[in-house]
Amino acid sequence: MQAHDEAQTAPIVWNDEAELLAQNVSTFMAQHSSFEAVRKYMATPTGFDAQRYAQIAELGWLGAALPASYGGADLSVSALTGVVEAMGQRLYGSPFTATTLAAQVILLAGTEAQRSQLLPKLANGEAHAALALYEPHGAYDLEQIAAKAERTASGFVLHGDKAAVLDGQHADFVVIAARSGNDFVLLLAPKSALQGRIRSETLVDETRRSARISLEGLTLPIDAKLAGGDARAALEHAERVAWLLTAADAAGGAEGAMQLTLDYLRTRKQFGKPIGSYQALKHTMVEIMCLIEEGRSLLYRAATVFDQAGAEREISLRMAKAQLSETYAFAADRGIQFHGGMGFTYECHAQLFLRRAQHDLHAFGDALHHRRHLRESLFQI
Amino acid sequence: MQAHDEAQTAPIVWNDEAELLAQNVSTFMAQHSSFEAVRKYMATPTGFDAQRYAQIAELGWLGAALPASYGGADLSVSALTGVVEAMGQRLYGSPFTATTLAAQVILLAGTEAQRSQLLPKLANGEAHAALALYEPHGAYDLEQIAAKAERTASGFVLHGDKAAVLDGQHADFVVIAARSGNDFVLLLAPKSALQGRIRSETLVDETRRSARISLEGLTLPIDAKLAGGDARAALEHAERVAWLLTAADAAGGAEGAMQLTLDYLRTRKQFGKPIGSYQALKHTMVEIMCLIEEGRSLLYRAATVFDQAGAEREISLRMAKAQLSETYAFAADRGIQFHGGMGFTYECHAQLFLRRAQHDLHAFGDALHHRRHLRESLFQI
Amino acid sequence: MEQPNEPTPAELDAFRNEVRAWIAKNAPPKPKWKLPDSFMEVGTDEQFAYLQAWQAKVYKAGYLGMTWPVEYGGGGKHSALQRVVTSEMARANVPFMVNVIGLMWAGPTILKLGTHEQKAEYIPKILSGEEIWCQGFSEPENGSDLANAQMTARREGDEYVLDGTKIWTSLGKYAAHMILLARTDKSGPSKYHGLSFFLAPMRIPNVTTVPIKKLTGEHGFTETHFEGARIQASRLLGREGDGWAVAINVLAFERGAEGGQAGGLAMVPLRVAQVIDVARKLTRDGKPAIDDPLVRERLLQFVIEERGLELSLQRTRIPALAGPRPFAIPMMGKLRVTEFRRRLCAFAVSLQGANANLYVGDPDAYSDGDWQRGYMNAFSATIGGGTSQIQMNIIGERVLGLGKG
Amino acid sequence: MEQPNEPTPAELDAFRNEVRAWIAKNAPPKPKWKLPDSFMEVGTDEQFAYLQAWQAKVYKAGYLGMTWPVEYGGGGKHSALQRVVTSEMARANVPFMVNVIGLMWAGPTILKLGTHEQKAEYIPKILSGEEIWCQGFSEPENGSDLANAQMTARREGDEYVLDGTKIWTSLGKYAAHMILLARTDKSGPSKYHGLSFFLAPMRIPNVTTVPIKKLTGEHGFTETHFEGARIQASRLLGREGDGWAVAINVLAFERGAEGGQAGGLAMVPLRVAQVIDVARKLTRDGKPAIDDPLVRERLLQFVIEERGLELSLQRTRIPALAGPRPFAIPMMGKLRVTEFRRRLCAFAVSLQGANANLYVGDPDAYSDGDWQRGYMNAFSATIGGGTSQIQMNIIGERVLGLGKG
Repeated sequence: MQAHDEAQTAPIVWNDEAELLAQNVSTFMAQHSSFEAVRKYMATPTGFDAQRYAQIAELGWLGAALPASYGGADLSVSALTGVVEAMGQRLYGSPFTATTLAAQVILLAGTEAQRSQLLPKLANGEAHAALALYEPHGAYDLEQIAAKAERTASGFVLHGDKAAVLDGQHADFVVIAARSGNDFVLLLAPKSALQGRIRSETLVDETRRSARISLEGLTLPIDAKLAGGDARAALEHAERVAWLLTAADAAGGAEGAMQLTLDYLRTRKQFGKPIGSYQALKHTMVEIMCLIEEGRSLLYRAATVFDQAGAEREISLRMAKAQLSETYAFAADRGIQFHGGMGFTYECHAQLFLRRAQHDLHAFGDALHHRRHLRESLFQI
Repeated sequence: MQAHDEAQTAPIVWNDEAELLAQNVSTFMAQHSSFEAVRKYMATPTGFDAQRYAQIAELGWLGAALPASYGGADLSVSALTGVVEAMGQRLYGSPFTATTLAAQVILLAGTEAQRSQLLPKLANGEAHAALALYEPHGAYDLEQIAAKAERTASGFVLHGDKAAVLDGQHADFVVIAARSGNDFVLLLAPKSALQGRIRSETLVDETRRSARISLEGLTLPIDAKLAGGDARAALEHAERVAWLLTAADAAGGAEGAMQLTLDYLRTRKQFGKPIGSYQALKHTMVEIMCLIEEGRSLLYRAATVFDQAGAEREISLRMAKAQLSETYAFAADRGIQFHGGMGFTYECHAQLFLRRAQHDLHAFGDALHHRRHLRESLFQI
Repeated sequence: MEQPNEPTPAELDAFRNEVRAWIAKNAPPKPKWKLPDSFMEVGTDEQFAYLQAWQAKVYKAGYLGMTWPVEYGGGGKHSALQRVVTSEMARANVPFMVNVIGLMWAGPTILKLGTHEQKAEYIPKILSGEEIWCQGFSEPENGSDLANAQMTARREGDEYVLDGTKIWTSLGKYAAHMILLARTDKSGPSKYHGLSFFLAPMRIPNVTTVPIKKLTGEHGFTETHFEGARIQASRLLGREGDGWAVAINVLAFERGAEGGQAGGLAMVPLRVAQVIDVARKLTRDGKPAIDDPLVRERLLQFVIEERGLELSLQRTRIPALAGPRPFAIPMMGKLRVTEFRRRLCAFAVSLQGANANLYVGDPDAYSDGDWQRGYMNAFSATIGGGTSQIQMNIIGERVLGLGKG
Repeated sequence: MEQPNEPTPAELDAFRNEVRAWIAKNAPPKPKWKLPDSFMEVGTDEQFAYLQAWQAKVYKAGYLGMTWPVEYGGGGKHSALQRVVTSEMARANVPFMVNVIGLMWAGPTILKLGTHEQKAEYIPKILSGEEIWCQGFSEPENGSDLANAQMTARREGDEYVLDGTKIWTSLGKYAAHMILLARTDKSGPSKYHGLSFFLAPMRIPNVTTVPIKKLTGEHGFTETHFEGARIQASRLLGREGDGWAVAINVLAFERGAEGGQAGGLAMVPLRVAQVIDVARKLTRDGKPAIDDPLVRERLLQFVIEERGLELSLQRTRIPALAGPRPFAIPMMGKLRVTEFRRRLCAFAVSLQGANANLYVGDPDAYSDGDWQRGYMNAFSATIGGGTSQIQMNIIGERVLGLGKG
């Protein structure tokens, strides 16, 4: 296999800047995203702590992967791997991923004017943005996008619906992916234009927010169109960013779920012994740890090749996404079971991981989806 | 699902005669097929104890599923389920299955003359027979049979090769499945005609024997043809018999492998405790036991509907074959592992089960094969 | 109890037709709200009232407790008839019997070990559903180690005084009685000594229930606090100090290792056919999910497992087929059925693509989010009544003769 | 040992080219017989001689023990260079180093804990392969519980007298020395006390080896009997009674938790690519096996696992990526690699249809029955050197901090 040989040559390259960033985020999250904080903010409509989020903006993390000319730190998107991994471990909820996706699309497809107008605001936290990609049919392939943008004299009139728009309900503007003839088109819709068209989805994962948007009859001006680059390429890039960051969240979350469970297994006693000394539990935790370590390796590999065009990039990303989200779901599932009766309560933190794992499992392509593509790439059938 | 509702109405019906027969065989096998006996006869060229086999014939077990008019006991083939299950548990090697397959084919496709000439000899053990079905390509579907029987003035001339012919090397005659135009034809070849054309296969499973037969240029007289019934129907029946009996062997073998391992786990001590008290081993054995019990239920269901035409019969048989052979392989695999260093020796009986499980796994359709057919039957795609 | 004559196949067929007709006529209308899948999931008064009325109706028709003694309100009939009723109920997908603890655990135990007075007082109302029963084995500090119960019962004259906390009380809010394990003597040589078994009243002073919120976000269990609650000594089942022996009996009923339950559906059965239906209806990338060979393979595996399980449970009735381990199948039932349910629900969720993230309450959630909630609720059965891990210990030790860990 | 300067990427590249060229020129011709997959599978004199000659050649070229001290025959070079050699050998699929116990366990332990005399005496011949080493930890009654060794070593003047039996001695027939755990004092407070560690000679009176037939039907291990065998006291490694502490060091090398091994291939690596190749070549019902989407899915899972494992083993070299559990990956390597191999071999067999039943020796067996034998041989690694179950205990206890069972 071609892919394999490449993996041999330069498997994982690590960057000091990215490492430092990840460490800072990890420390910050340990302080500010305790289980109590997570529960407090997940019960609010927006789902996040605006004050902390402003602090994150100040620390420069929102703009980390944007060019310096737009107020960013000029790092690769791959440098966000450790950032989101640290957030995932602490179940941190915020529009970080949503805004990153929108910003990346604008960076690739926007005109210079659009970029300089919008990106600095996203980098400094002044505005939130979202990307409207998926639709109510629930399919993941870009080809399944059915929303239409019809060109009129004065601009565009839209048809269709969008679903699973991460943090769409509190975004200052939403980038909408639609079809225009055979091509894709990306349109900027400000909050004001979407009034009455957005409803919050009720999610299994209470630490996140997503929305449905009814596009039918929505009119947008001509300059709503991102007109500086290829829309399809921008969407494909956004997908890859989403795979990487969801895999990173899953890596962190699986670690968090494992740690929570280990703490319980070390202290809870039954029949006079800590329950973690029983092999049924101990060996399963070892299995989870091995899966996490192997998954993290797949993740760092994906980050390593993130900026290199080619089949290996897509393969690495899809593997990391599919494998880590399933590892997370497994770790969280066993977390409930091994907490026994406690695990069955809402009060026990294990359920937070279970629910978030479900999100990572089904957002941006589930395992069935990515494995299908992987089989095609690897075996050319 | 249609199949499912039927299963609800009359799930498992048990027959006193079959039960009595199974008990007798079980007692006989416990006495005469000890591990020592198994090892003794597997080291011989024929692989079985001719004296015991003659005894089995006398007891009427070889003819159990043949009509009384041919010296049989007039039971359904399904009554052999318990017989072969008991043989499998003791790793008993003999041409029982081979002869049963050949006898069933003759019963369905032979003329009255052929049946009355051959079946009584098979029922009383005077002769052994074999069925040559598979070929060196290793495919299981009847459609893949490529051997040809060309009609000549005086009879038939054959082309091609046969493989995995159970007990073909010591059969007094072999029933050969071949193509003749678009149809199948079944031809009786006496041992004398096959001289120099048979070679013993070297099998993973040392308790069994099978052979390859080179057919190229073999000529057989016109009356070699089984001319009393539809060859295809007879072959399909033979396949079903083989699935049932292989599933039964696997059920018994899995039980035998489990018992052997349990004995070891109850007595072997490490760190001061019997190793069966450790959950990693205990829970796996429970999993194996559950799989065996569920598999036996599938087996008895298949036996129950064996004589009823229809989709449910084929579904039940394929499920039993696929599921039990995999259960056997799993039980035997864990048997090696749980015997530790001992398990790695030829001397330890665990390897006998591992090897025989491999045979049941791959003989008469492996799990990949049967599951493909099951998916087609159940989901009509 | 002497077993009545076994009905002939013709009698059974006739009876089956009678039951089928009765159900067709009397099955309650589907409610607007989500019907719970089991008694552990009853969360609202509306749900409870609906289910209680249904049980009363079934009992009045003579279809519940059919094998129990006539003098205590039972039917005195052969168990084959009750099995027909239960299987027809499953087929018709009618609601389950809400008084499960009474019908399946407390009732059979009282019938086996109780005094005539206890039977006369409790059994009829268990059957009618007039008095709901709950179970008080687990305590906050002793999830699986039931014999380690710390709750105390102190004898004072004709009464016992109860102090302690029981957890995971299903239907705690609605129950009239609790089967309860408490310590009457702390001086015994081991934790198994000094336990006693009570049929404790719930609606008396100094007994309070606190609802527990489940991981699904809904309510379903309570924590029950006894703070100097006084009960009559006649509430003791068996002798003082014999509590563990009584509890073993109850657990045998719970784990299905013994017959004698009142019958009727205990929970809404989940069938692979429902998930096959999901796979046919849902589309993935524009095509039915079932078009994917990997989806079909998973479904096939579930079908094989389901068949193996169901056929096994039926096979226990044919002694010749029970083999060398007569208790194997009854004891493995709980483990296998509950773990199967958890995996099957998770799989049904996994077919839903991006919409799998929608939960109960979202208007666009597939099937109202039932599968998502069902997956989470499935843990109540893989944990409650002895976790799957504990079940495996028990089977390994008692059925396979492997030593204790 | 002080680590020499790290080579620059350019130096590494140049060295890689040099090694590649050397291998291309010097790799031994493929023998007619089946080459064993690991030292545990060496069964004939022919195989042994071939492998010993190859190790000698590699050592002579300076490609073995490159990081070991120059004064004991090592290269005194940076470990990155040795890694280049090992990875190039894997790539070229050349035979493994036969003196694995010496190179990977005994050698590093002697270098760490031995006297100057011991190092000078044993290390050079470990590297050249002139003296083969074997391992004497397991005894017939103590498979996993190594500290429970019953073999005795009685001091008599300048000698120790050894009595007892060691089992699973790989290369027992060829070995010059055995690392051996024996009891010098039975009065200690626990089994861990009173053990001593010896570098015992094999070719002395009263030491006999008996071949063990493996489940594959071939020979590969011996049982080694010591019946009053006398060895010099200088054969003691470390102090008398410190045997368990020394053994822990050896196990750390064995389990990969510590660096310092001599390098070179330890076994023939098995790659998923080989099984993908099988799936492309084999036909099932007339079509390539890989056409079946379920086969492709299984292969994909193996590819993902293999990548995860290999990337993990490489990741341990980047401290920033080791995370909070620096020993996790080194310690899990043996468990994961060996279990992976077992499953992968079984899968390769399962693709062969009816021909899967043919074994080594049958002229029509696919790939000479290698996969069938490989599956059986795979257990030597999931059992030997601590079973997978013991590995999981160790990882659970030492890495995850869970208590002992």
